[in-house]
Amino acid sequence: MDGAVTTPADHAAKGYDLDVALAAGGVVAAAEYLGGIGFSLDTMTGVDWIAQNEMEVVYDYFHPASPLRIVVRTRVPRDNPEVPTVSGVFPGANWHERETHDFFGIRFAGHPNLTPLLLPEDADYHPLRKDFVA
Amino acid sequence: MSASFDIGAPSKSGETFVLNLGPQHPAAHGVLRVKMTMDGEYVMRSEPVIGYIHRMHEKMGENRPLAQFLPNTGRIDYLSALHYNHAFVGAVERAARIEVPPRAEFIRVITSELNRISSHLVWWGAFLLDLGGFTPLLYAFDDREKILDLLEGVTGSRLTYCYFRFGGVRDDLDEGFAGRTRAFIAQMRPRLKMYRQLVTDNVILRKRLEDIGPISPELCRKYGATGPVIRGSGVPYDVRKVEPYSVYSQLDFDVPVYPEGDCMGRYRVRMDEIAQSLRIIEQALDKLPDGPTLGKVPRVLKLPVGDVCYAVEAARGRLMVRIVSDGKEAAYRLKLRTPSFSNMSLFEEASRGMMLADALALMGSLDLVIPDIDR
Amino acid sequence: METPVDTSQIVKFAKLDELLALSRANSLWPLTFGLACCAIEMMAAGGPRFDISRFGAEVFRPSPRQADVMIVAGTINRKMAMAVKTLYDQMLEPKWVIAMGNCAISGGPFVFPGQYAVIEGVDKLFPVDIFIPGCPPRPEALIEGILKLEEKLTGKRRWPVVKPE
Amino acid sequence: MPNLIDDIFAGDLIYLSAFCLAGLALTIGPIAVVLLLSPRKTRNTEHKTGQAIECGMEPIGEAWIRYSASYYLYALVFVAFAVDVLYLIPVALVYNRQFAIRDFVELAMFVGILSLVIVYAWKKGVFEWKRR
Repeated sequence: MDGAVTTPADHAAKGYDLDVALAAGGVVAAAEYLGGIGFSLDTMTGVDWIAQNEMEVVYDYFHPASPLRIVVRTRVPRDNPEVPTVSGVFPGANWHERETHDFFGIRFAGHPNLTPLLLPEDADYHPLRKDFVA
Repeated sequence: MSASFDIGAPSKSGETFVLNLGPQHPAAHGVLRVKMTMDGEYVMRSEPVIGYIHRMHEKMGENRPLAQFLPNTGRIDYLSALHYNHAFVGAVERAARIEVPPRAEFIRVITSELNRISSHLVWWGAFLLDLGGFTPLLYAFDDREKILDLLEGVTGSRLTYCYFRFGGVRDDLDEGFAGRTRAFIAQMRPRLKMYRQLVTDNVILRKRLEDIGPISPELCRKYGATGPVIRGSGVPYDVRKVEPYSVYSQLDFDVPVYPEGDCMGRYRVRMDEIAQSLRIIEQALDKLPDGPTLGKVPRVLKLPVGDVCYAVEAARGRLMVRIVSDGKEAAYRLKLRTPSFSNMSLFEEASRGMMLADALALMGSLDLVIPDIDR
Repeated sequence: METPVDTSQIVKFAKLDELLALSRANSLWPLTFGLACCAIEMMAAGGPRFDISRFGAEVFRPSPRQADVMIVAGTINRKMAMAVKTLYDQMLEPKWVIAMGNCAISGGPFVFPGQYAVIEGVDKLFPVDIFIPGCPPRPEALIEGILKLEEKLTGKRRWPVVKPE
Repeated sequence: MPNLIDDIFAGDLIYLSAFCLAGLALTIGPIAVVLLLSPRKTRNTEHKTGQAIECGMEPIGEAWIRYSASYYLYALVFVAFAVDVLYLIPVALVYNRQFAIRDFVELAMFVGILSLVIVYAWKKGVFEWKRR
């Protein structure tokens, strides 16, 4: 794939086999490619790197027939976190993205219904940010 | 979910109304709310609303040392708590490279499989309660109490276990444990045969479950559903076989798979899994080596910088714990990939156009534990 | 001469309130309100081994209209608080509340500085009659809670209190 | 002589009014008992006692809508059997005085004819809940 830094990892030490870091734009292409060869979206994790003023979104993929585990990660600036949605390729990502939006405030462009999932409907706070005060 | 999935206009004779299968509902197995747009008896569109029991497990993972998060793992999915202990402990051991003595690994497998049986028994009782049969719940809880006595003798609690430690398990098994477990297995097998005759072969159950709520392998892959849901649709995906962890590679057991993909397929997968777990426990008891049950663990545990994942086959499916660490005592970010979250996310698309009673049978066959969804 | 008949065994004179309290105490119908882990212990209490029906409380009514006691078994979080208050109001008088488990008493293990979702205790929403500590409390503790509620109603305890020596 | 008719008439009148009063007492009685014995004070906080029960949530939308016809047909089948039971109650009083076999046959015919309702409803597809 274009513009992606792939570093193989040892499954016994890290739990996944391939670690792909790419720009936010390439996330949908990666999802389509992996979806095409039978991968399934495991989960999406948001990480708030407040020191580097960046937000990271990590996509985990597993394959129902092979032990191969692929991780795709992308970083976006912290003050305007915007990542295109993959819920077109994996409808399961719909809930994952809503939850990541709940906790970190990362907007997912093109998401059909980006309302709070786990927090109350009128919640405007993002609790898992490092600078969150209750 | 975008409304493009509507199945045609409502029938001419009646308007649609919104039914609240709300947080407090016997078939919701907890506080799950599903807003169902109904046309008479048929579900036009169902929209699950979750978050009513969100308990901030991931936030708690970040503000306390790793060892203090162990009690939380028993309270995320309290029916198969030991699997969550196993996932969290496994992730930390994988990151900090802690050696686990073989005896502890076998004890982990034995207690986890006992926990899987007790979780399937609760599912079986509650599922048939949804379908209208009350008596199986009493049989299931009768058997489950026997398992709880076994596990309580070893772990000390009945439900929210906190038995695994980094590098092994808290206590060794007492000498009577193996005998009591074998007696339980000997007593459980004829019970399973009785359940099959009384319930599985019951024609009413067949009519209620066969080709109701079909879930295709493609739908499972799109939503990331795993566990008995994907094995009920013909895909033999079991983390114990595909990504072997602990000592499951030394034990031989087969993974029950049924191709139909309907509620009956998922029902049969779980009933066969109880039999398989009994086999696993027997083999693990035979191969139980002697030796210590707790490896060497540094006094103050700090994980190396970077992230680590560890996947486990919980009773409801693939459970993965991802710990991102920045070298301090507490985890920088702790992500719990819980099986019920993905299993439930396909309910919206799978329950279109079904009758309300069948939609509830489908929800029961997904075996949901709501704090497992909300975390 | 036939033996004198001790009428106190046959006929029992009591004020109407006591009679009502006795009948209510022996048929406390709980509302199925399982939230989290304590719900499984509540189901185990209804199961064959601990058998809450010995105290007339095994009929779990899903509808608030037909329930007498609301056993809050689990964690109340901020999104659920309004639903809990609505359900409590929809129950008919006389009604009681049992807060089962540490989460219902004080938020339990989910109380930490900076927590944003858990209501710390049901008594912040409405008055509670019986508190059952434990995480989760054993089914015997729930049965002791039901007996405590009966004692609160009738003033008499009909089961010997077990004194740990 | 003439007041003899009045006596019979007065007797019937007493009988009739006693019967009506008993009916009245059976309806008003429980309501009065409940009002007398139910506790006065309440610990409600939201004052939503009268609201329709929707599992703890606010009911969404109106309930007064045009339902599909199959609910109505289902109710009709129930009404048919309710009337059937209504007629069986007096039969229970006089059953098996002398002619046991005859009573049984009559009863079986009565119930048999009325259970044709199920056969008819089955054929018309009431139990399939098809979306009309």
